[in-house]
Amino acid sequence: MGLQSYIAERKRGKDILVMAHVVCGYPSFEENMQELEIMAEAGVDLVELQFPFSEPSADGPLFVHANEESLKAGTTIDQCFKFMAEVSARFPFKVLMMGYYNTAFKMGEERFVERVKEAGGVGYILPDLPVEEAVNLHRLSEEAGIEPIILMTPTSSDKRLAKLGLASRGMVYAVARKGVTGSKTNMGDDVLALIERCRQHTNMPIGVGFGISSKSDLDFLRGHADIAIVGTAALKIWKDEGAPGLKTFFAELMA
Amino acid sequence: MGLQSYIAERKRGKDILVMAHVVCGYPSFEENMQELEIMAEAGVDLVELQFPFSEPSADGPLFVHANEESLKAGTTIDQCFKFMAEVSARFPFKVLMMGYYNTAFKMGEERFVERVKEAGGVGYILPDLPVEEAVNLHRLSEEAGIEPIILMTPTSSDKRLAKLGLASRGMVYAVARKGVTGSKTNMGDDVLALIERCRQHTNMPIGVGFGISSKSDLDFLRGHADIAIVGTAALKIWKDEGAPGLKTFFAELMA
Amino acid sequence: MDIFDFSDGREGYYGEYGGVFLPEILQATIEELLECFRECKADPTFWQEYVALLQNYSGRPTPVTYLENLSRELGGAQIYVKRDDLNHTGSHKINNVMGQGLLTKRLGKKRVIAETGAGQHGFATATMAAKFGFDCKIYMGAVDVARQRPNVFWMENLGAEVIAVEDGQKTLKDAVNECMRDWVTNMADTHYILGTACGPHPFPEMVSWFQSIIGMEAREQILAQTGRLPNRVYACVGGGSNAMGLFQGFFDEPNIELVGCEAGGEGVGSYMHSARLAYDDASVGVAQGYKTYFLQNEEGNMNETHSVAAGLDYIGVNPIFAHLHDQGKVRFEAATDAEVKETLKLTMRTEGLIPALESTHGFVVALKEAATMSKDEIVLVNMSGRGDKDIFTIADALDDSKWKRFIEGKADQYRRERG
Amino acid sequence: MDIFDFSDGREGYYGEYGGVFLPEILQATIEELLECFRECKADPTFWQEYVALLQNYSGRPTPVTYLENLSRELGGAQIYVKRDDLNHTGSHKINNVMGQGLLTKRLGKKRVIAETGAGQHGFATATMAAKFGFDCKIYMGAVDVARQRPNVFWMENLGAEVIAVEDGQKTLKDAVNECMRDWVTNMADTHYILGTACGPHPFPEMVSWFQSIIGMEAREQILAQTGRLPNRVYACVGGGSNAMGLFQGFFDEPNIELVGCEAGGEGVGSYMHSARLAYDDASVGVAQGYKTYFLQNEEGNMNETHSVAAGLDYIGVNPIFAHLHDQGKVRFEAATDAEVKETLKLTMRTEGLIPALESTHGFVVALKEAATMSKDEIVLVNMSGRGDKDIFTIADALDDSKWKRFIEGKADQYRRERG
Ligand SMILES: Cc1ncc(COP(=O)(O)O)c(C=O)c1O
Ligand SMILES: Cc1ncc(COP(=O)(O)O)c(C=O)c1O
Repeated sequence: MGLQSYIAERKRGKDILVMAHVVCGYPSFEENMQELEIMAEAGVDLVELQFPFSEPSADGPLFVHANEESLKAGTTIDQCFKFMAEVSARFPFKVLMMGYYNTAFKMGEERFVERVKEAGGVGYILPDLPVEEAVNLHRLSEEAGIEPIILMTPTSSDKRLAKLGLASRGMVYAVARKGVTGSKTNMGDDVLALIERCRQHTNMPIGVGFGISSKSDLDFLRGHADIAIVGTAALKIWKDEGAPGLKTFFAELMA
Repeated sequence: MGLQSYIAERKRGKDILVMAHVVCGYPSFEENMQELEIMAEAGVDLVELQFPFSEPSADGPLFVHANEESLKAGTTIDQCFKFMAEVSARFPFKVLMMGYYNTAFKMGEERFVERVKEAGGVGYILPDLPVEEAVNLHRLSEEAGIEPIILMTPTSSDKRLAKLGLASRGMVYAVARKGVTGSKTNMGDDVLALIERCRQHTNMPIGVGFGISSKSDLDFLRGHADIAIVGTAALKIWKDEGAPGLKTFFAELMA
Repeated sequence: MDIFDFSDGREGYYGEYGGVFLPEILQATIEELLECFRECKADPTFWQEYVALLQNYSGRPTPVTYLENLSRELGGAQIYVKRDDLNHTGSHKINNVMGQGLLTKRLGKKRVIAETGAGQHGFATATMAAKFGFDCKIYMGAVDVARQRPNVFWMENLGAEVIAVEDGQKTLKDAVNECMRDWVTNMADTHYILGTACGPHPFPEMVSWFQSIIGMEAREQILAQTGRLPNRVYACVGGGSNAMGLFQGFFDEPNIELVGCEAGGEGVGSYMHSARLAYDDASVGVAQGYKTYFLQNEEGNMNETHSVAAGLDYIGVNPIFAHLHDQGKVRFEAATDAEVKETLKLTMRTEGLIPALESTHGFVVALKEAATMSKDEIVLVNMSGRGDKDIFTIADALDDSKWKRFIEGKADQYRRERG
Repeated sequence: MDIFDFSDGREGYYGEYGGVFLPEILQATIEELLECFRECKADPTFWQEYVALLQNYSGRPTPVTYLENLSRELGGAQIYVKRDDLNHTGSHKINNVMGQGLLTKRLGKKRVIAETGAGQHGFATATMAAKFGFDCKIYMGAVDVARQRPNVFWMENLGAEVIAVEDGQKTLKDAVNECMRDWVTNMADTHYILGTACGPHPFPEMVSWFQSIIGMEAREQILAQTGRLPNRVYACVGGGSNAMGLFQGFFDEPNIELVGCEAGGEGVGSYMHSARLAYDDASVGVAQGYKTYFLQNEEGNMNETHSVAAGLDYIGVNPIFAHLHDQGKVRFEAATDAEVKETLKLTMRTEGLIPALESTHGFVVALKEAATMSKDEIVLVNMSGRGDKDIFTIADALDDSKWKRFIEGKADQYRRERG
């Protein structure tokens, strides 16, 4: 089942889905697994597994640190894929690879698609790969039946959104604001306008990410977006308050 | 009695005269007086009293230090002249003012000549005042009956020596070598040649200075120069060994 | 050859290198930039204004100096040096910065950001921002902040905010990442003054264009002084902007050998260097917005790099050079830290020139090769910057005990004053 | 007016100032120098060689920069700056030094000595000596060694021996005395590269002649840029060489006001300054080989002088200025240390220029007066040097805590390494 139909199906039961995020190997694969357990229990629908990269230039401080520490601890791509395989086998949610293009480029795009697929991933998010540069990768993905998640942003022109819309598969990642991951986004008319504009250019479900951290954010998005994407907020809680904190966080978020 | 005739008279009894040097106010006027006592006792014929100046650029390290310390201790020109008056009244040797031209220039050349004269000085040595710049001062000195001591040097051309010879009065100061006061001069043919060249251009008695420090230097000059000028060597002894040292030094020097 | 004629290929690509690999959020910004740059490049008055600005503010044209003593002592080729060290702020970086300053004005932006390694680019940017009245933030790896403190001091006093980047290796590449993070947040009013011919298109082309003034001048000057063109032309290669600048004066000459001089650090096999093309340790990858040779591991994570010269201590190289290297049109050599120190001493004492540690890499290779060439040959080396900024590094490298005692005395004074 | 036409007066005298007051032992040397200088001055190929050397080695002509921001902010006269800071080694001192280098070669001498205050003249001399292959010894007051350490470091690395002079006030004047002492010993093979338009004839004339290149260029440049001559021309005055250099371009214009800017230190009445002509504390005297206004007491001993700028911290002033001051042809003003610090900050932030502390004295007076002038008037200021060398002094003056912490860290590192 493709990502789009998975989302459609999950949405039958709820008015908004939740996509969560972990950085593979940070603080450790064991802790990743504990986080994912909690997320699964809370009913998270999708998870991005970020493959650490040495130059995470689209990430904010917490994820930058996470990428760095994970690499320092020796995390390899093999481990990440192995972890992805375990996770997708074990949990009901669907898993996406998230990372930077060089990870795919260096192993070869064909091999990359193959490995995501083999590990049970339904797609990938490569924030530094513009559609122009993704033609081949998208073709390979289509052949393999995994989805390249396209990002749409508040700065994208209509012309650009049209182009992005054409390339969109599975879902669209709407970037709620300028900036890197991590800091709080003020949920307001801007976000709604963005979702509106995205809808004009794609029929895919729309996830909204960047700075989503609370039930009120979710409530705000309900009825507008299909998916709320929660990244840094969860990692921060895990770091500060561990498993009990994360449990409460997701319980409250998805209440 | 003018300097020239004083020298001629003193030379009747000895084949070489000795001119000594103190820096006024260094280490103190009291010590200056003690040094001069010893010099007088030893039979020194002439003494230069150096008026301290802040920019003693023709002096070597020991005299530079002496100039500086004397000024720091508050030595004034009045004190120097007063000291000169005492010294010339008290001792048999003749006294010359030695210093830099600015001392004379600032008080006015006329006043300068007057004050040297009043203090019993028979002349002055201003090493930074070339003859071209000394026309007025020399005229005033002539009128007052004191002598401007001209320096002749190994680098002076014959033409230059001729000019210097014309201006010479009282005695000539032959600078034994290049450099500043203080370091040892090797007594040899160069010095003899210099004296020889000086003699061709002046009838004045010739004193040889710069680096003279021992009886053997004196012996070397005997029969060639009229006066041996002893500067730094005596100060160094005074500093290192005090009155007994200086006594021995002059006793040996003039033995 | 016009490497910037993309009509047969993909815009912004040099062979397989270059491109734009940026987050979607920056797409509009980079398009706006490209458009503005195309306008500027097509507008001859822009270039005239640019040249006039550099003449009146930075002292261009910089001269070409004949190294009479070294040429004689080495007994080989006649050595000439292009003196971009004489620029205001002390390096070629000001050329690019002034050009982008004019462009920032055209874009209607009021704030500039820049990464810096040696601090020369940051110094130049802070200077330009002061002159143009822009707000200015400079990102600099914490390691570089420590080794190039004089430049940091000046940047701050010129009114720039300097951020010591504590991520990653804390050097140039990490400063680039921080710039990207700032830019994706503030692109509306902010232009990113990239400091070298790297990064996403149009930066490699744009920076090369501004720096081409070096080569245009040098070509004319060496012709005027010697009546002919040089046999070989040398420049150090960090990102590659000074080298691109100089080489562009000589690209069309099939008989002139162009030699890029990279940071050999502790030497081949040490893995403590920044030689992307001269050694075999780099491979093609995509990072920091573009595709080129990077010093990276098999998984595409960047390796630690090293050079005594902060401005060469970088993982990537300009994509144009990656292509010209493939084509054999530019030869790449490396100079080690140890060679750099020796050559710096030699150059100071023999010619009275103090090249920046970066520039000295070009001298190392040029002097070595000049010695083997014939007396009627000519080599031209780029002195991309002056070494004043390197005083702490050079004093350490030369183990200068008087300097150390002076610093210790100063530190004691500061501690005393603080009580 | 040709101030150097001595046919009606005494050679080497400007009114009652100037002359030669040297020990007899140097008379032949100074005559030889005068003769050689007269030959050079009469030989047009010498000047051509001189200009070519400065062009190819030092980057002349230096530009004239319009200070658009400061002119606008102050709302008065249009402010232009002559950029001698862009010279190789960072100041106008190189002009004189290269000229005297050529002359040293003509004299057949192989060794040079020089005094230095700010270190710029010593740096320039060490550089010239490296280029010409001369042995080189630099005398520098111990106080100046401490406050201008970067320059000392470079001098030593250029191969010069730097002697810290511990006599007197341990500043510039004491370094001059030490030079004299060296010179009277070693004149046979040694030329004394005097660094400013002071000292015995022919130095004031000779140094002024070499520096006149500044004014020649500036006159042409300001005409080309503005279509007219400036209303007022400003330069700082230590010994007076950069000011003489610039002013010579404008001496013959009765409507141009020439303003020499001295070091006011802690201000009028403080006796902690180096203002010989702007304040009333100096009187005519003879020292260091020439007659001029000196800061001296009634007995002719020199007073302590003070300036935040080592290169202005000097007792005397060039005799030509003493004369032109008497005649009312040059006006003298003073800038205090405090004003200098403020103006330096302003200039850095507003125009991206970092004038040397010495040069900043000219800026202080020029900016103050420009503000009171009309918008269609023009002032020209000499930026005789760049402030890089002053980093320690400026950091102290601005009480820069990051800099201090950096220095303390470095000191700790050195102590640790020594074990
Ligand atoms: C003086 C100098 N030269 C060279 C470089 C290297 O940069 P690029 O290769 O872009 O010229 C730098 C970088 O900071 C530099 O400061
Ligand atoms: C930059 C600079 N400007 C000015 C001066 C003052 O000298 P002068 O008055 O001879 O130009 C100095 C002296 O060291 C200097 O370094």
